[in-house]
Amino acid sequence: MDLRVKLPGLDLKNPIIPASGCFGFGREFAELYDLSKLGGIAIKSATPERRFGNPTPRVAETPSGMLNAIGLQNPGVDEIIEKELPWLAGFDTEIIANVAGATEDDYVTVIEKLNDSPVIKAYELNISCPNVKHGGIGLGTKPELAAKVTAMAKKAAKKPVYVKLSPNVTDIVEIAKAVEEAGADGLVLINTLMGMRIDLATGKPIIANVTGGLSGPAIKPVAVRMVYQTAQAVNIPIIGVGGITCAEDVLEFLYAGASAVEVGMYNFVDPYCCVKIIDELPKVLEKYGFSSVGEAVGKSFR
Amino acid sequence: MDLRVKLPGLDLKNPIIPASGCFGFGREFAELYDLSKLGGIAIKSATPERRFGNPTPRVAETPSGMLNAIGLQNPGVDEIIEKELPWLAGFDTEIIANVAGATEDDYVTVIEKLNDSPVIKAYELNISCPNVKHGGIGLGTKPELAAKVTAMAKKAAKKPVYVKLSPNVTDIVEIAKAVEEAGADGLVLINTLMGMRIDLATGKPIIANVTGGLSGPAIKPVAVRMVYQTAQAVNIPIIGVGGITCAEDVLEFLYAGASAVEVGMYNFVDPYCCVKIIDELPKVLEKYGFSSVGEAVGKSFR
Amino acid sequence: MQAADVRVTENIKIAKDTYKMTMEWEKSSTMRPGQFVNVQVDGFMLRRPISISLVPDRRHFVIVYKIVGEGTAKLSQVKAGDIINIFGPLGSSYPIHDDTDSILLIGGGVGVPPLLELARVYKKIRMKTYVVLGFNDGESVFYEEEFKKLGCEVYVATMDGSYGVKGTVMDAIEAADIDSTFVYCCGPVPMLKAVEAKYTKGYMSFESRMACGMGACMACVAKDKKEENMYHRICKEGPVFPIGKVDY
Amino acid sequence: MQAADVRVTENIKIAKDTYKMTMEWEKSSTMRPGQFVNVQVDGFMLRRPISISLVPDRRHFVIVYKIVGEGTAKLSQVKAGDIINIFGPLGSSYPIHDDTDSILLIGGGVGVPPLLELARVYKKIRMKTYVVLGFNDGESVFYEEEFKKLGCEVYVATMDGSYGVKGTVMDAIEAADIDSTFVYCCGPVPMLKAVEAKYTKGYMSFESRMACGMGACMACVAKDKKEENMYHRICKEGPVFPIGKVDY
Ligand SMILES: Cc1cc2nc3c(=O)[nH]c(=O)nc-3n(C[C@H](O)[C@H](O)[C@H](O)COP(=O)(O)OP(=O)(O)OC[C@H]3O[C@@H](n4cnc5c(N)ncnc54)[C@H](O)[C@@H]3O)c2cc1C
Ligand SMILES: Cc1cc2nc3c(=O)[nH]c(=O)nc-3n(C[C@H](O)[C@H](O)[C@H](O)COP(=O)(O)OP(=O)(O)OC[C@H]3O[C@@H](n4cnc5c(N)ncnc54)[C@H](O)[C@@H]3O)c2cc1C
Ligand SMILES: Cc1cc2nc3c(=O)[nH]c(=O)nc-3n(C[C@H](O)[C@H](O)[C@H](O)COP(=O)(O)O)c2cc1C
Ligand SMILES: Cc1cc2nc3c(=O)[nH]c(=O)nc-3n(C[C@H](O)[C@H](O)[C@H](O)COP(=O)(O)O)c2cc1C
Ligand code: FES
Ligand code: FES
Repeated sequence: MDLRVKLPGLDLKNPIIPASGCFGFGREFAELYDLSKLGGIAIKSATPERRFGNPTPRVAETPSGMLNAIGLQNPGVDEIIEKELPWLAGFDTEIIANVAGATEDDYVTVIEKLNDSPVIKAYELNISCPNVKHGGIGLGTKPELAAKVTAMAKKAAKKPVYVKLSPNVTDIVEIAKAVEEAGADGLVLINTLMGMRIDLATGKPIIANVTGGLSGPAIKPVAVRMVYQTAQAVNIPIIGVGGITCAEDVLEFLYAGASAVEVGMYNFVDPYCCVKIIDELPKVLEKYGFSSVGEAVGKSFR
Repeated sequence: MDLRVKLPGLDLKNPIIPASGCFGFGREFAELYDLSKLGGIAIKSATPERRFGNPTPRVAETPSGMLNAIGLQNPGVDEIIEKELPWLAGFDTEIIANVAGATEDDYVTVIEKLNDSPVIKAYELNISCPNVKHGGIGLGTKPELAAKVTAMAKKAAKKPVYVKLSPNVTDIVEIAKAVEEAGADGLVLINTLMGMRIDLATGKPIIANVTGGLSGPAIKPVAVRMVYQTAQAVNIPIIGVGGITCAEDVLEFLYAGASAVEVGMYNFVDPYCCVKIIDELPKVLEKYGFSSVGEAVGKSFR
Repeated sequence: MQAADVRVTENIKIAKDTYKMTMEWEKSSTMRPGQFVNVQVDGFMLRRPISISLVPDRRHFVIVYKIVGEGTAKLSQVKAGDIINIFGPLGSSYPIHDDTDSILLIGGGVGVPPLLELARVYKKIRMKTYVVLGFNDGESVFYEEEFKKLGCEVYVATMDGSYGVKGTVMDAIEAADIDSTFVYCCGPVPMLKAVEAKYTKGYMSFESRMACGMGACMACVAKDKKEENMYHRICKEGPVFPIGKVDY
Repeated sequence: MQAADVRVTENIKIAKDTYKMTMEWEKSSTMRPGQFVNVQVDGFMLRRPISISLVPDRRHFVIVYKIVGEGTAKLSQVKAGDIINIFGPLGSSYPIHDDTDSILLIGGGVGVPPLLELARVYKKIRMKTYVVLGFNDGESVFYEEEFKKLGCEVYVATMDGSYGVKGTVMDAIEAADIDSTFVYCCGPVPMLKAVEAKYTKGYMSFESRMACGMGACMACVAKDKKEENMYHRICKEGPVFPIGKVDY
């Protein structure tokens, strides 16, 4: 079974990538299994400076999912370059740098610093976070803003740029097209849906940040729908993410038009899930009559 | 315990209302319990003419939820007036007519026909469905379109008009404000999230209509968040809906700012759930220190 | 119809991927052949519609189901003594005709189970009853003995010929030269089509993806074959319809 | 740390809403006092972090948990013989000091369990061990006998005075005039604050809402009390920290 997937900048040995924020920089999971088994790793969002993130509680459970408002806690790009990337260089897997910021310039700063690292194979712009320059709205919610940060990132970047879109929009296709036109090499769909939970005893939001991002199986139908709609409207590859728990879920995303996938919160439910999915995938693909990952991509609309 | 809720046009003996499309016209549930126990009933969306709706399969299960694409199957407003409303008149509960259409004029037509029925206490505009006049996009996704249909409905209506908003938007508050300004007497939040599932064996969408509306506990965090954001931005009451299964969920929506709630797909899981919730609600309210429903409304931000 | 917690008294494998579950419910005697129950499965939202296969006495009923997905797989793990929630009996039942000479019951796969209760009812009025059962292979065959014990004349067909006549139920009917013209049929769509092409009298059972199972949600509808504007809810007007009624 | 399916050998109620569950796991001997396991509960997504309370032998370990929500309620229904999945051992453990005269273990509610394994370890080196346990009421008291059996000097306080000293653990410490200054403390935040106000030497355990439980997601962090830019993951650098280290 041919599990290989070739995408701009990424030579994946299989289509399974732990999603940004759900895998840190891989150190903890390396105690459980060999990270070289993974197709790639999307590391935690990097910002120009060290960020502490939001107050706690930062997570809450929901039916078939969870909310999080970590607030992009990360050691800052310099420390990532100094301490994390050399360590990650020891594994045979494709490292994707997820890039975030409070302004467009932040994205450029982070990218320029990462450009010379041979460990990083591609960038993934996290444009879902609230942006201070634009009154706290996410760059990912307006086509012009999404296009602008993409164009700036592309200009700065010496490696392919993927843009990770926010699902909290009226028309995902409009945003995807704007980003494609601005030069994106690929798309990652989807980030979390905005949600909240209220504590019955206090009457106040459980998450200190009030709202949080909903992820997990609960959002899978929304993610599959967005990949399906977008895949038919753009000519750049899509990495699907949202609620994946097993190889069957991966196949559903491939059918919808994703070329590879990321696995997020399920790493918390079953810390071995990524390697289990990689093990199961050949059997599942074979069961449904495929001899490679590529054959299943976009089957739902072809 | 005071469960009564007074809203424009609606004198609810308790805040529990089965949601439109999940209760038909009540005939089947009347075989299970006395409909007079309910605060109100939101009947199936009425259109000017009889509609058969979408091809089958129309439903699919998802983690903690389901997808549906019924396609507004209903007997048409005339038959509803002739056959369903006289029957519903036999119950001591507030009937809300959910109104839908393929054009704005359809809403006016349905409302004008229902105006003289003493059974109907208020209208609920379903503006989530694709609208033929506007290239198939939902009226609920653009503030101007939502405002326009609201204004037209208000002009035609002899009873209060609630507008049921679509959650598939970038900014729910913007739509809510536009609708309030256009004269809406209240809001119903939320309708279903657009999602899809793909059959592993065929590679094709399970739902014949390709996409469907996601409902159930999976979407509750999104619904609570939207009620919370909207309640702080408008001065008209909100009926909360999305994933409610028990009295605790009701309290969460009250905290978020809803004055009453609708229960949708959980009627399929437990057909007695509405009366069970009504029975449990006093105990739950008491447990958390309330002596009326009203006291809990909006507690999360007050 | 009503939702009830019932005690499972038996849940055993009777053929390949096929399980028979018996439940104790004091209202079992209200169940009619052809009706179904909507079964709650732990961990799943929507209930699973499963036909009532037999009402052996006034306080018990039996269902037979095949593992086809996660819900039925989970159901197969239920143990005797466990409590599960059922909602039923739901839908229409097979009308009983005593004005015909003989009847022919045609079942395919998990379309077989509801015919057993029907046969039991017909045998009480001593009706001559032919039963033709179709399965994929010999390992999947079940209920042959049960129908025989009731006094029916039973024929089995398997697609791969590993048991009984090789081929479809239609092949078995031809081979046995059964001349009965009043049929009751439950099974996969191709079988229904073949039966409808040959027979005009009798009843058929349909399946459809359901949500409420009680007629409220309009998930399960099918159009009438003749009247343009008429539709039927499989869960309410159905699952049993006269042959030729439903456009499927 | 590792995820494993383990067999439950006992799951019994030991006080009001409080359960003790024993599991069989061949790696139990790798567990240190103060560490926790992340327990998978059927029907829930996130695992529940629960302290390791005792490692009675090399192949078994014990947790004690209180029903506070749906997950722990479901856990209480697990039966001896059932298999559950645990992930652990996780986090830091209580460092053992043999250079002190005596130690004082202070536990409140479900903060009591991890102290039992700690006491067991200390009793092996014959350390003079004072134990002060605080509960809401007499019905909630547990483990008094277990600590006594190990040879500890045990005092109990209840908020309503229905058992032991009326008041908090601090009241009990005062009443018994315990002069030990090296403390290990686990319990609710007000208790931690009170202990921190009086003692400067020793260790404390913290709780936090967790997702991964292994240091990868940053859900559970707390700031350092002194260093501006330093933070600690409760699940990884914690849950045990030296007194005065963490800003909570
Ligand atoms: C009136 C009626 C009577 C039935 N009687 C029997 C019976 O006696 N024995 C038996 O084995 N099967 C019967 N079926 C089919 C049975 O309902 C499905 O096999 C079962 O729901 C599959 O559930 P699952 O979780 O294993 O499959 P999944 O594919 O995982 O189920 C996903 C969803 O699709 C629905 N679904 C999947 N297949 C079908 C289907 N064929 N019909 C309706 N819904 C489906 C499920 O109910 C569930 O909501 C009947 C169906 C109907 C409508
Ligand atoms: C390191 C550590 C050790 C612990 N040891 C014990 C122990 O030995 N005995 C014991 O009874 N309890 C212990 N707890 C608390 C225990 O984790 C919670 O009581 C439990 O998770 C509640 O789950 P629930 O589903 O019943 O509650 P719910 O409120 O329904 O849970 C909802 C979510 O919130 C989380 N949550 C709720 N309360 C807490 C809490 N206090 N701490 C962390 N997460 C919480 C749950 O894990 C779950 O994700 C410990 C917590 C931590 C962090
Ligand atoms: C705890 C947590 C932290 C996350 N942090 C980030 C992040 O830093 N950057 C980012 O782009 N996405 C982040 N995400 C979003 C995930 O990468 C992923 O898009 C989302 O969780 C949906 O996938 P899932 O359903 O498989 O979890 C985070 C998600 C979780 C649960
Ligand atoms: C089968 C089904 C049919 C529905 N039909 C309608 C409808 O006709 N009009 C409408 O406004 N909403 C309709 N809805 C949406 C519900 O009224 C409700 O807004 C939604 O399901 C969210 O609530 P829930 O999570 O409690 O189901 C339908 C939902 C379902 C599941
Ligand atoms: S399943 Fe709801 S109407 Fe048939
Ligand atoms: S719970 Fe994930 S870092 Fe602590």
